[in-house]
Amino acid sequence: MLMQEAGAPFNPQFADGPLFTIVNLLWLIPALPMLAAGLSALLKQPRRKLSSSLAVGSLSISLLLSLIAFGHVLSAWSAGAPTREVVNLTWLQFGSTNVDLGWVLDPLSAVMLVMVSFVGLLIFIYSTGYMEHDENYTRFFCFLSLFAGAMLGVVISNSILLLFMCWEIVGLTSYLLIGFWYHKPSAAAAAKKAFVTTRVGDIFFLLGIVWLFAQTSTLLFYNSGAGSLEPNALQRLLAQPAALGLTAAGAIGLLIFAGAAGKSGQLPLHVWLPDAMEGPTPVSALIHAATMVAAGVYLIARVYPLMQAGALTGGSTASLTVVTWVGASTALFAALIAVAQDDIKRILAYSTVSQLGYMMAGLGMGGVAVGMFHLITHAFFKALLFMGAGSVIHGCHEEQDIRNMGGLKSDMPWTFATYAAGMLALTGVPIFAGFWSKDGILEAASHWGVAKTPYYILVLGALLTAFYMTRQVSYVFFGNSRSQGHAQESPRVMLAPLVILAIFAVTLGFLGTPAWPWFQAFLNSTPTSVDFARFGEAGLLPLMLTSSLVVLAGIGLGWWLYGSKSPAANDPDALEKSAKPAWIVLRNKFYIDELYGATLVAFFWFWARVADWLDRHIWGGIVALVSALFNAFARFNRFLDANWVDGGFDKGCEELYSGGGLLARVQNGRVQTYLRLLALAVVVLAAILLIWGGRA
Amino acid sequence: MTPLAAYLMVAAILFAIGLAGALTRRNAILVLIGIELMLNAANLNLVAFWHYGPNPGALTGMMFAIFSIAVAAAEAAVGLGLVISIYRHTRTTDLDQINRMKG
Amino acid sequence: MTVSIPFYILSAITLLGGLAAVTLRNTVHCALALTAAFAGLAMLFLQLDAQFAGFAQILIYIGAVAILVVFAILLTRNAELEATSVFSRTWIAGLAIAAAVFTVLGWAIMQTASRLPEAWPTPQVTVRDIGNALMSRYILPLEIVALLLTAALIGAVIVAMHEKEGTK
Amino acid sequence: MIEKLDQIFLLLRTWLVGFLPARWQAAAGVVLGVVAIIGTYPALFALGTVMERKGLGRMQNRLGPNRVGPFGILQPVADGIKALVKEDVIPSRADKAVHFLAPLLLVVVVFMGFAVLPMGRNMVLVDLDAGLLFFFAMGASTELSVFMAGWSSRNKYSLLGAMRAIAQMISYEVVLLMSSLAVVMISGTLSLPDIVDKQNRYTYGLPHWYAFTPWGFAGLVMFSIAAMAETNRSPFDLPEGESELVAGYFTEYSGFKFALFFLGEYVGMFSIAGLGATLFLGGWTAPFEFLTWVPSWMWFFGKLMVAMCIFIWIRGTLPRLRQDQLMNFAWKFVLPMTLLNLLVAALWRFLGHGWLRWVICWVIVLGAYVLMAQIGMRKRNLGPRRYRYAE
Repeated sequence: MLMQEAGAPFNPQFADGPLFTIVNLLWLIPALPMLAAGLSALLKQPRRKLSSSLAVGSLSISLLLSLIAFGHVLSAWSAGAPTREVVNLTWLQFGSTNVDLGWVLDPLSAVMLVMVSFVGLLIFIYSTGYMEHDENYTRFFCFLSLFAGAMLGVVISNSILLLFMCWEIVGLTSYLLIGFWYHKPSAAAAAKKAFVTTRVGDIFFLLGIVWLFAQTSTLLFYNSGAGSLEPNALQRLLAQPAALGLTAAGAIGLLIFAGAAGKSGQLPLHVWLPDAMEGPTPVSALIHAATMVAAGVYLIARVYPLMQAGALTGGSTASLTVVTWVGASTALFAALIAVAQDDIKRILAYSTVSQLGYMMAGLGMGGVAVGMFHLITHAFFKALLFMGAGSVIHGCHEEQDIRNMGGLKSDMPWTFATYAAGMLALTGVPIFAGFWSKDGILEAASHWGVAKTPYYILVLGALLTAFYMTRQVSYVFFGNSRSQGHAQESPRVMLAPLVILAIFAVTLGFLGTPAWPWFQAFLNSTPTSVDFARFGEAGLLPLMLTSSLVVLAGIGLGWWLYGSKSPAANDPDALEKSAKPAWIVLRNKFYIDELYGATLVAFFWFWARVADWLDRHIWGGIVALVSALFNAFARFNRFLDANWVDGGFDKGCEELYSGGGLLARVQNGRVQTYLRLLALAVVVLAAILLIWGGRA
Repeated sequence: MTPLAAYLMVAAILFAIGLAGALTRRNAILVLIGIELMLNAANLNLVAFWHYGPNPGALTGMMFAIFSIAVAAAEAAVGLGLVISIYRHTRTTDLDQINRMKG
Repeated sequence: MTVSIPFYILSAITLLGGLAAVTLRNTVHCALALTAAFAGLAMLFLQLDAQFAGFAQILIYIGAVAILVVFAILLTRNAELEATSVFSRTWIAGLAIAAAVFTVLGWAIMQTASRLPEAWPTPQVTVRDIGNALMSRYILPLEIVALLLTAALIGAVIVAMHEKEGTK
Repeated sequence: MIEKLDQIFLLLRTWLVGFLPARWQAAAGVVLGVVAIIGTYPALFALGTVMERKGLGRMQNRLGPNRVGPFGILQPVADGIKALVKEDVIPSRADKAVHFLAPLLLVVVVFMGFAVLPMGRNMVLVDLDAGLLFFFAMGASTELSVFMAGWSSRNKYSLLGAMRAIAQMISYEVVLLMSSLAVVMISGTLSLPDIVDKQNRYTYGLPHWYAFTPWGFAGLVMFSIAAMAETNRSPFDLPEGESELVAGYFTEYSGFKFALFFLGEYVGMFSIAGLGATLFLGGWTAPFEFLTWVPSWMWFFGKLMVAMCIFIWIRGTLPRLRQDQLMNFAWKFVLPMTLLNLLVAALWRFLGHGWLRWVICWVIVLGAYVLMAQIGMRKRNLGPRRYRYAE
């Protein structure tokens, strides 16, 4: 067996051309950070510098490779060549079925690669400064690089199995990182919560994978016509009916979407994301704003052909409709909650949830390009916001309640400037990045064939977004200082990433303006050009106008309520004064956690109690009964032998004893006896073999 | 009697001798010696089959023998080490007295 | 084709050595007889054109294992059971079982003796071939054996080491 | 003529064998070879003893044997006669058989080692394909005889000496093997004649001896250290340290058996020196191209004699090690160095020709040596002995 393994050569069917094209080296991008993680896992605690430099170095190499890959795809696109290249290799082989792994390089993955590695790198650099005084520095960087590697793996994987593996590693690292300060009970609880909640989604995801494999009998997305996302497989899936009038494609799409929802905190499963803010701020920035939560969205984008297969009414399918509705409602819902939070990071967390809702809705209504565009821009400015928040917290001595801050714009000018840029981008003020991407989503929503409601929901969400961001900013940076102790600006190593990200937050949007929809064209790999006439398209300008008006209205409202007058730390919130009951509800996040606690948790708790009770009383009772019976029997026995058969009984006992001795001799603890039995057995077996089996 | 059969017979006898030693001697070290003999009998079998087999060019049998020699060396080292440490605890190597290996 | 004279001599050496190794009273004599048996086996390997295996046998068994055995014997000295028998109390059973094993084996050989090949090609293997095989086809087993040997080395030292003193 | 002189022994053999009927000739040839070996080396042994005694005497500012014959060169004869006529004392509680077998076994296996040594062009008894392995197998078997000697003569000193000797031999045997493995790696063969042929080339009149390559040089150094330890020569002569255990494992031997032991040790020295010369110093090849006309066997035995002189010189110079120093030296310094040397040899093999591999290999070897010496000194494993006086 070993021989064959030794003999068997390992030759993945590489893409054509020389071995060292970027496509064939693509696996290095996730492999390097993972390697760094492994190495720094072996490092001793005091080797801080080495571990951080390992992580940063490996990720920067990955960034370099990602840029090369991006350029490769870009050139292919501009040359009009096919932009998708895959490398597949067989991992295991059970009889006829292969378990294949592989990686794909296409515009989607290229863009994601660059985004993830770039933002990740910035956050690594940032966290070298932020975690400086933590004694588990090396562990932190080990986890970070592991996460980065897994995330990149998710991005490039061409096999749904590989994607799922990396997906799970991502989940694990997020668990580890949320619970990084595990000595804080809240952090530990949050970590558990995140893990369990995402599991719920992942179960469905796994079911989807299995079903997909069962239907298409391949794990690869693209495999020169044989992949599961390629037309003929999709045809088969469509032909295959499932329950509730869904096709198999629809059902699988829904299952996969459940996984995505779990990972990127869509409505029923969003509860873990705000609690995840217990982790260190760079983690929140990296995992719970920029990359990991985007994994869900990315997953949907990756399997979009499946989702889109067999478009029903109004160019949408059942699964896409579900995606849209879930996304839209999440957007509004989270935005509402965010209005009434006081923890600076929680506000951002809820805004992340709502933005993810936007992305989902964008995917559902506008297609891959729209959603992904918002994903990219959002990744940049939300990472910026989180790191800004981190720097604020750092400056205010780990203070997280915005009511105890204020007037920081003079204390931390750099942080303020960058934060403001991020806030404007998030709220979608014209010419800022968020404006264009959100606008794309709104436009898609306005043209959606199924229903108009999502459009209004999203507009309302935009208003609320502007409102709560203004509230937060004015609480934190304006007004007179309510913080005890003087806040100081963060070190340069933390500011540099902020500045870089801020620049992107301002400018990135121009890649996808209606006038020059470069990004969309790139993702769909269709040619494009600059053409300002596109602004003149029907309903585009009015739409942009409305959205910017809405945004400005939101900002104005926020400013009027919070910015103009600077409330004291302990006096009630402006909203609380005006609309108390609504405030209470929002403040308690619509009681979702309580709801789950009252239903699911209570349910399991109940059954646990039942089982416990059964143990205690029923089974325990039976046992007690049996023992009592035997007890009685024994007493009776003693009575008998005391009175009648004393001698006989003793004799019997001796007999039994000697019999036991005979048996015990088998196991007398002497090695040789055991050896003997062994040899005897061999003899018998061999004899049997010779007599009956020998003829064969 | 063909040569192969002769070799096999020698190996069988050697194996039996080794087994007998392992089963009857009281001294743990001698039990190990018996086991070594058994191993060598197996090696002899392997080499004989290699030599008289259809294609000795494949070297399989001899490789197997060489590997098993190497493994036997390791086995002897560990086994004797165990015997010595046992001897340290119970000042004897008499297997009839070392009977702690029971439930 | 019958077997040659050297074969008889060598197998006689081997078997007598083995017999002596398990029957002699003095443990050191047993070890020495064991080495005799090993030497006979090595020469049998040579008879079978397995040069490498034969020399490896001498190098490892006589050079290392036998020495190890005598070391162990000397280290577990005063376990000399001069008074009592060297055989365990229930030696009859052991002997019977060994005999049974031998009968089964011999029976098997005798049954298949007719089917064993008569003529054979004398293998021409150089050490170079063996080296190539070790480095190409058997590379994985080789690595594993190397690992095993390392583990055994460390394990043996640790097992036999006193708590405080150094190695044995 | 020169060729005749070079091949004289072979010619002699063929001439002698010629008298016999054809079917005995092969066997007779082998027998003759064996006889030649068994004749030659004891003679060399006699020569060696007198050389050693006189040399040591000079080093210790004495005269050494100078009575028997001119300059006392007949001393060994006298010694031999003495050994023969001396009473052979066997301890009463000794294990007679083993006590008797031990020296025989030693001598036999030691002589067997010569079977594969090429002592001149075409002058090898049996050209085994696995010759080196055979040689080491024989070398390994000597330990057994040592043990037999030490154990059979129920004597505390003998047993201790045997234990020491075996421990030391085993430890240094590993080194011996490892250091010769480098040569095997490069020459790609285990047959000693082939190894010599591989070294039998000249550039600018200088030979391609392995000793002139970085790994070869390091290998030679470590090989000689290990060889000295293998043969229990000073400074590794703990097993027969007179001041500590009377004469080590052959304390209880007297008369001819003692002589046999002595012979065995000496011949062992010859054989291991011959191996070293074969592996690293090009066996029977000439040190300069213009000297190739000198018969090859002369070169071989010349190298042997030089090696002997060096042995004697070192014995006269260096003090004896302590047991723990000995072991530490073997396992913590020489063995790692040999392993590294294997690596260097691999580099040498794969770096191709050109000056680069010279630089790299030399740097690695020397750098490792310096580094390990530093570490060893700091850890005081190999450092000078620190004396502790009773206050």
